[in-house]
Amino acid sequence: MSEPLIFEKSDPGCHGANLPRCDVPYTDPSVLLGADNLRPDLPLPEVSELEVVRHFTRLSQRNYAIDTGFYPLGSCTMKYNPKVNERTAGLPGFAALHPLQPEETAQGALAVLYELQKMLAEVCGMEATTLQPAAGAHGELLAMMMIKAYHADRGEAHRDIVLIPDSAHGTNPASAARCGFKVRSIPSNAQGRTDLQALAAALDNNVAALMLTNPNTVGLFESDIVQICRMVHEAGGLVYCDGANMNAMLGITRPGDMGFDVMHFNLHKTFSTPHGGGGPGCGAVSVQPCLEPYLPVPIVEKVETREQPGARYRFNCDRPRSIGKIHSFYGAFLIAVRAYTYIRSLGPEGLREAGENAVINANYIRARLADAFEVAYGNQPCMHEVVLSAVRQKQQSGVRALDISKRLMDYGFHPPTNYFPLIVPEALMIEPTETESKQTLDAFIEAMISIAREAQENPEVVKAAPHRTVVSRLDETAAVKNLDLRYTAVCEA
Amino acid sequence: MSEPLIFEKSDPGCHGANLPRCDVPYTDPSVLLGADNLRPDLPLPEVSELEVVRHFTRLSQRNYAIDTGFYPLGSCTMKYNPKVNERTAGLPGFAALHPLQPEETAQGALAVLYELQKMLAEVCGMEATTLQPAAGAHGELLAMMMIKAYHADRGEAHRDIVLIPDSAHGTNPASAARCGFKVRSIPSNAQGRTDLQALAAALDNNVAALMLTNPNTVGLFESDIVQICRMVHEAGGLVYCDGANMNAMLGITRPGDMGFDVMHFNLHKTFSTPHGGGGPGCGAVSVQPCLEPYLPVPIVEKVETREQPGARYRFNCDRPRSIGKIHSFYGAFLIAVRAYTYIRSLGPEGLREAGENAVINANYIRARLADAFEVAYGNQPCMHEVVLSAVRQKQQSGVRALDISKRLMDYGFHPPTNYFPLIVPEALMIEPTETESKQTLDAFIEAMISIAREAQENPEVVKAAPHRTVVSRLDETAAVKNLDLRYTAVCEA
Amino acid sequence: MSSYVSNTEADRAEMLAAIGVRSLEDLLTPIPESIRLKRDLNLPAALDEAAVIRHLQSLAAQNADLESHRCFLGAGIYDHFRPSVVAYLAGRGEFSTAYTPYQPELSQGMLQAIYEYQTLICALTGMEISNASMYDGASGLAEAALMAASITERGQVVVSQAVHPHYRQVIATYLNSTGYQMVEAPAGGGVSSLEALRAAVGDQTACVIVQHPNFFGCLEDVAACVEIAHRAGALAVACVDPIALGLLKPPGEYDVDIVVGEGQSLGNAMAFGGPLLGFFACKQKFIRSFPGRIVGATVDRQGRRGYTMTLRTREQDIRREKATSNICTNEALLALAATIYLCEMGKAGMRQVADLCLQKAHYAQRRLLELPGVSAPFGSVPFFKEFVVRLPVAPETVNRRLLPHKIVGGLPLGPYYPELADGMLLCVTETKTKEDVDRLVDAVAASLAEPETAKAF
Amino acid sequence: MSSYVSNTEADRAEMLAAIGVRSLEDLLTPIPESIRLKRDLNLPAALDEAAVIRHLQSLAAQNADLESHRCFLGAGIYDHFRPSVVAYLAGRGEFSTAYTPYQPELSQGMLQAIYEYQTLICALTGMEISNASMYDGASGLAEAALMAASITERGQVVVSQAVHPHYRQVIATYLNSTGYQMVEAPAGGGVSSLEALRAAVGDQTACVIVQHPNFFGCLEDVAACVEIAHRAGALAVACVDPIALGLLKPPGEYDVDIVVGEGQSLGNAMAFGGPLLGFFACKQKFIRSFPGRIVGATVDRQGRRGYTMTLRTREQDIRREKATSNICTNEALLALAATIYLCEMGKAGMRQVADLCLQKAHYAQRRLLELPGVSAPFGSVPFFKEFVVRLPVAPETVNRRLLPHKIVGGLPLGPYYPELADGMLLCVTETKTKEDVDRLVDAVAASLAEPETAKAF
Ligand SMILES: Cc1ncc(COP(=O)(O)O)c(C=O)c1O
Ligand SMILES: Cc1ncc(COP(=O)(O)O)c(C=O)c1O
Repeated sequence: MSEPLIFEKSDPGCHGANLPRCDVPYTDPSVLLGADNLRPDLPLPEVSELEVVRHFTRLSQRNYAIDTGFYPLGSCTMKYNPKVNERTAGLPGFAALHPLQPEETAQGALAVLYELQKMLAEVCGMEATTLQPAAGAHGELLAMMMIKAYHADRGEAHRDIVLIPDSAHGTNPASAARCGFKVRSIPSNAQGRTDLQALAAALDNNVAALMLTNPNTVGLFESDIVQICRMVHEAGGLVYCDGANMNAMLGITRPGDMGFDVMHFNLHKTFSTPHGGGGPGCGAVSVQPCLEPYLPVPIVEKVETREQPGARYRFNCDRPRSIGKIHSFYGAFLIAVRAYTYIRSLGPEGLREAGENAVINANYIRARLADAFEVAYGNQPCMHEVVLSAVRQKQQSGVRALDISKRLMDYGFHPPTNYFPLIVPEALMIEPTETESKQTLDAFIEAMISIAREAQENPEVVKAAPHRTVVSRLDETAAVKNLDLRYTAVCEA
Repeated sequence: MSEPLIFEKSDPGCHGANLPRCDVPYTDPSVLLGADNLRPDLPLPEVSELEVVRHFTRLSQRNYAIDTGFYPLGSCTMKYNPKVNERTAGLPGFAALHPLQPEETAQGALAVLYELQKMLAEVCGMEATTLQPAAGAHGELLAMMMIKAYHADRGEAHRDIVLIPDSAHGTNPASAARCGFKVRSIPSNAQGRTDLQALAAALDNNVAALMLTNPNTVGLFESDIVQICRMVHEAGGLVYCDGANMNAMLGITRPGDMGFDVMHFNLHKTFSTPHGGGGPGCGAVSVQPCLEPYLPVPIVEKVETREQPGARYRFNCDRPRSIGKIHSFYGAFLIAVRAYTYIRSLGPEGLREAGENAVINANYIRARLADAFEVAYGNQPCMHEVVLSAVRQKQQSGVRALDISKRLMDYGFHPPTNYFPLIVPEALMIEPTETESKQTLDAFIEAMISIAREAQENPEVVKAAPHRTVVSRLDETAAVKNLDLRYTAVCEA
Repeated sequence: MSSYVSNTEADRAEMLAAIGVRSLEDLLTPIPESIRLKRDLNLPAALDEAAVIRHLQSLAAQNADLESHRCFLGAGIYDHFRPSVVAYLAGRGEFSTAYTPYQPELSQGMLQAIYEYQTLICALTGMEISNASMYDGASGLAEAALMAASITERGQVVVSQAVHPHYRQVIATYLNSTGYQMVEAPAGGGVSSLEALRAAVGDQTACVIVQHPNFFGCLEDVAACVEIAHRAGALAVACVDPIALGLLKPPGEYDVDIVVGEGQSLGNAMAFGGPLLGFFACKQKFIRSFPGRIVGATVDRQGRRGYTMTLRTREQDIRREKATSNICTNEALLALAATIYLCEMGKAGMRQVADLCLQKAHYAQRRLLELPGVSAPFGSVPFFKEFVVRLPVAPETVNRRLLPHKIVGGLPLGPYYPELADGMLLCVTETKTKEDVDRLVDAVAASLAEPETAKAF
Repeated sequence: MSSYVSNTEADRAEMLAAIGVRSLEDLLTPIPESIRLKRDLNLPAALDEAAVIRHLQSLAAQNADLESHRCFLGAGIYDHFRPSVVAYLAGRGEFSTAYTPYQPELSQGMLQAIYEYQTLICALTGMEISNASMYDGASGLAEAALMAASITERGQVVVSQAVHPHYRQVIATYLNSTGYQMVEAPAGGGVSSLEALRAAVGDQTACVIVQHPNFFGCLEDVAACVEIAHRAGALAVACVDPIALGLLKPPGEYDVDIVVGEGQSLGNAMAFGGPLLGFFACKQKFIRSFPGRIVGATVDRQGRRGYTMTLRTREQDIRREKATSNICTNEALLALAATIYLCEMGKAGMRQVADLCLQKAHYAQRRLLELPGVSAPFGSVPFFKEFVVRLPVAPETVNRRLLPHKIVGGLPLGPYYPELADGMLLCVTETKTKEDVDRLVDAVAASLAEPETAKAF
């Protein structure tokens, strides 16, 4: 059953919220603000609270989520989002706190920020961390800013090129460009990894940095990473790690030990904070000592003085080489609370177990689906995700990766990531995460095999999929052609 | 898509909860408890927390509720259950409180109980209230116990008959019988109300009480109620009000003023506490002074002494004529918190508005459906609910009330109550409540009219309904014949 | 307007017109003038949502809750840890705002959950059938007594005095009003006296009721009690702690006929004593006398598995005065929470919780018994998570002195057992750390050392 | 094991066998030995769920939150009432545990909600298009500046000094790294100086940025600012308070080109400053330069209405370095909460909230100005819910003295505006009762009367 827009349920005069009356002497707003400054109308919906509850409850039921089923969306690390995180993040002592309160009234909040900064630095083997970036791409942008400032400080402001493998996520080139860098693409080699020769050829004294995802977006570990970092460093550049795939490495290996100078985490991937149907996230950035001075302000510090024993936490804004600020306040604090809760729940062993099981689960899918589909770059051990290709299906019966994805919905699964990385034709990028059971993986594998069979025997059913969703395949071309970005009846009412 | 039983997902060795380790010296349980006292196995499911979350999230989506749609289940007052009630009932100061704490550590909880007792007495116009009954039927039973004790105290223990109209809810006779009374049924008259002559004929000095629902289960106000109460009183009996339909009378009229001696409320109907898919509830009982000494212990009292100014609340167990206890502690405290929140949110005006709108909504449905269906006992003004009959449909095409109910599901609505009251053939008992909008009522009315049309033009589609639910019509006869009351594989494992 | 009403004045006018009346008054004519309320109800004025929250917060703040205090009370209501998933899942509106699942096609979620609940209760207790829940442990036990009376057609119920005093009160209240008789069999040394039970039973005995672990936390000789009951042709009824069943032999293995208990511990809040969850299980052969709702599996028209309430002919809405019980609304949402809890715990978790309770309670008892003047009245009788100590200072006084330490002490037993006026019943669950117990012991030691003031005792 | 892993040892063994390796090690061979971590991460040991909750509770208890204190801080984060429905609905797992809706057929719930959000933002602001959200108000404003630079192909951005200092810092940070230039135009008397703006703009000006109400809570002459911008061929960018728009004329009516704001007030927690919600709306004609996700309505194969992300070719995953923005993850869940909030409030509620803020802030200002030595630096410039007072005692000192009264005072302005070192920016919203304001005034009076101690100032 479809759900009307809330505007279509509006009934003039109806209202939801139960608001207080005015308990102070009343003055007409036109007197206080000037009649000219007031709006004549306010075209908002008018519904009762029950209608609000029903509308959004019904909408929620029209949304697939980790809580409703397997969500192997590659590169997104859709692992279980523990409910205990929601409980701790909901504590009034965290949620009902103003960012400009005197520091002495927010020591518990500062402690969470400080400890999480430290923990993330340990997880990636770097020196210092900022929690200010609101998402991974925000972290990338911040890193680019810091790298720019670093080179400028060294009198090398001419370094205006950022190298990025062709397999990289779109945010990498976009972030670099957003910061005024020119982007140069580095091809991948036949093993699905950075082509060292191409890299060497691209390296010169105009290169500011290399942005590299490790494990890369094909789910493969960059085995030459130590050498890659050395090469870039020798050319005077810095190396950025896109840490979206950190889940594969937890407790196993650390970007800082590989030679990376700076990286971003996606707390909303690796550290189990819910992605919220698009956000919020936290793109914490860790750096080696060379970039530490450039971190945005404020940084949270711990002080223990002889006069005042016992730790005290404080904000430090007095950092002359800082690139400045990239967020209104300190970043997504409640996401930090969740990630902190997660790390405290797992401890060092639990984190390593998470990483290990993520790898086993991905390889299990790879092994079991290697017959039915092409595995990108050959059937070699992958890390936390595996990229399949539907080239064979496309060739044989015109069934594309998108069709297979839509058909998976009919089997009750969320599809993998499609058409990314760009270097794999008809890509189906599958990231199961460690929190899924073998039972679930087996069911998914059987669905995939069954769809592969359908693609041969009955391709039309696959191409016309999905058949069992609340809407069938949506016309995305029409959406662009006949732009309809808001319900217009309401505003013109 | 169907959802397997949680047992079918069990994987030996798997676990959900993250429990503490033992931090005190450990002694083997067989030493502490004796090996003979220990169980060899514990056949419980073994699943991860993610599986738990997914399983019950999916189950929840297989359940219709007020939050998902219109639920006009007659006699059940399925009004909006405000979310603010959940917020207040969830406060640790209420939810994480032990009932045997010293009174001085629970004054806020006692205050809620005391004030709610008083408020309910005011709403129904009686003297005193107990919140101990866990549900309406529990309240009925309590009332029967008190009435028995009352007559015994007056040397009239021989009064062993309880009169109950044939329209009454099944709990009324069951409660009376449970308390050792004989039940005598009083027929309804042609206006759908208590037949005064039949009542007069039944009244003698063996009658302990009359149990009457007002408005009655046909949704009609017992207009002769003052006279009815007088008649019973003159015969030495007491009059009990089944207050399940109190929503119709809020702020408009009060059972205590009509002559009733005792009544139960269903806080889980009238006072907006969620019914929980079957419970919990609270069947608070209010009494006139004559029954006050018999109330169960403890009763919450307010004391203000000259030495200790400021109100103090306490439990009083020292009530020699009390019938005793019917609940482990004080009843459903958190339901009391919700009802208290609701009454404080509405105030006197809000309660009256609720009652008035409940009546308007029911009459609107009656008026609009009076052509398509028979209205039980003629098309006269009803109170908060209207009882239709599908006799015409049954006669014309064999479509029964149950079929119409199942077909309503295909239109997205929860059916009305079926086959109750028993005196109306093919009853469809519709209680819209005040929180539903005209828009919703209109949609429901159109569905009913459309089904009436289908019953004529295409009766098979109605008889085979529902067609759009997660399961089609269930075989209830088979359920009785092939009793399957638990998943046996698990216990015998 | 704060009545959550969805209709506007305009809607109302339209509706009255459609009804064919001029005003609401015309609809209220069946209510005689004489009984119309001609004033507003005398209730406090409406509060806006923020104000009502503030008001309730201020009341809640007057209570010493588990966030501010460590609580060592048990006696039927227990502070067990509630994993975060339980409240979240059971609090979903699709479950909480549904009615009793009269229409199974729209209620498969709750019905399947209750079917799972019945299965889990059977697994825990070792019984063959479970109902969908009763109001609470006490009234459940009273229903068991009435059920036994109806099965055996006998009128006397024997209850051990080691059964929770409130439960005995509730059984007595239920039986009093029906003409049945309750006989209490004295306990001694912390357990039911088998002699006393033997002496109490006779050919009118419908059932023998014991609690295991009993009110004092001690294990009973269940096998012996069952034998006493069965020898007399009576049924054996056991009241059990579901958490203890993580370790203890299930009552089914002792041939108990009816098993009842309080399910609050299974993921539900202490909630100042309510709402509670009575679980109720018995042998298959008693099914026709079984009270309460039951869910069964069946099939739909396409042969797919589905669930529905079944055996409805036992119930009040069909059988009326002949019903096996008057229960209608039960405690479904708490049963759901218990189901979620048991799944989240699983086999290993339930064993672990029970074992932690056992270990910590014994540690606490050992530590308390080291204090001068503190003694164990029941010697070395095995106990689970609760135990009694005799104190050299009145237990009420000790409790008062514990409060400033942010500790809610145990239950003074004097009001229930005059011979144990110096006794305190303490409960230690898995929620208490060693540090908590050590703090309790230190605070009790300090309380005992404090000189008696005029006010004390 | 506390890693939420679903597989058992046995499962793992089976899986490794199916993969065809003997051990996990065999899968990790691509990682050179030299960079393998040969020790455990140096992190605190795992805590069980109860312990982690206790630990976080103890940290939370160190903070002066809204349950214990009344807070009169504003400056971009506001204590507005959040109706209970908002957190419940937005907290449902189907919303919160979904990813960005790349697969629209499985994401209609969130997509429709965001389409409604876009509609509501357009309705509030009077603009033609809204995106699906940005990180926060500050970065949203920086994105607006970059967007204006790209549209106008000009490199200078003029920002009034009456814009939030943090926002100016963020704009500066974004612009610095791109070679664009930010010019600050001084404010005077609590509002932007029109002369200063006029002097600052030129033929390289991409946009003029003002805040309305501005950082001091005062209304700006938006029409004049827009005119200054447009005359110079620059775009007009306004940063607005969505709550104020319950009363104030929407920026669309002033011909503003891009409207940005912080949406935290709309049903989201103060949360120590994050996560936040940047809303972002503009004129239709700028759509190809618009940053961020956008949801549009379309049809499915049966012609049924449905929703999908659209205009994706502007975005990074398709356009890469040519994208209009690098944003990927945004603030969808906060946008959802804002949508729920706006629906729950509705037309009447939003007006009422705005009016209550207005009335209470003015009452508070009047009362504070009655105190000796307290003055209004900006005379009678109209303000909304925030205002500045000059105090005869250092604002930091006053704040310290307010704390024992359980009051968190306003923001001392010295660090941001040295000329206002004795100034405090106070915010009074609808959550404050008259009594709260009176208590504030009394406590400020007492603070001012207290003799200065050595420590103060
Ligand atoms: C490899 C990679 N890099 C960067 C990002 C961007 O992260 P965010 O969405 O948090 O901005 C993503 C997210 O999808 C990603 O998968
Ligand atoms: C008229 C009437 N009386 C009594 C009851 C019994 O109330 P409860 O279910 O709370 O025991 C009901 C509930 O359905 C009812 O409708």
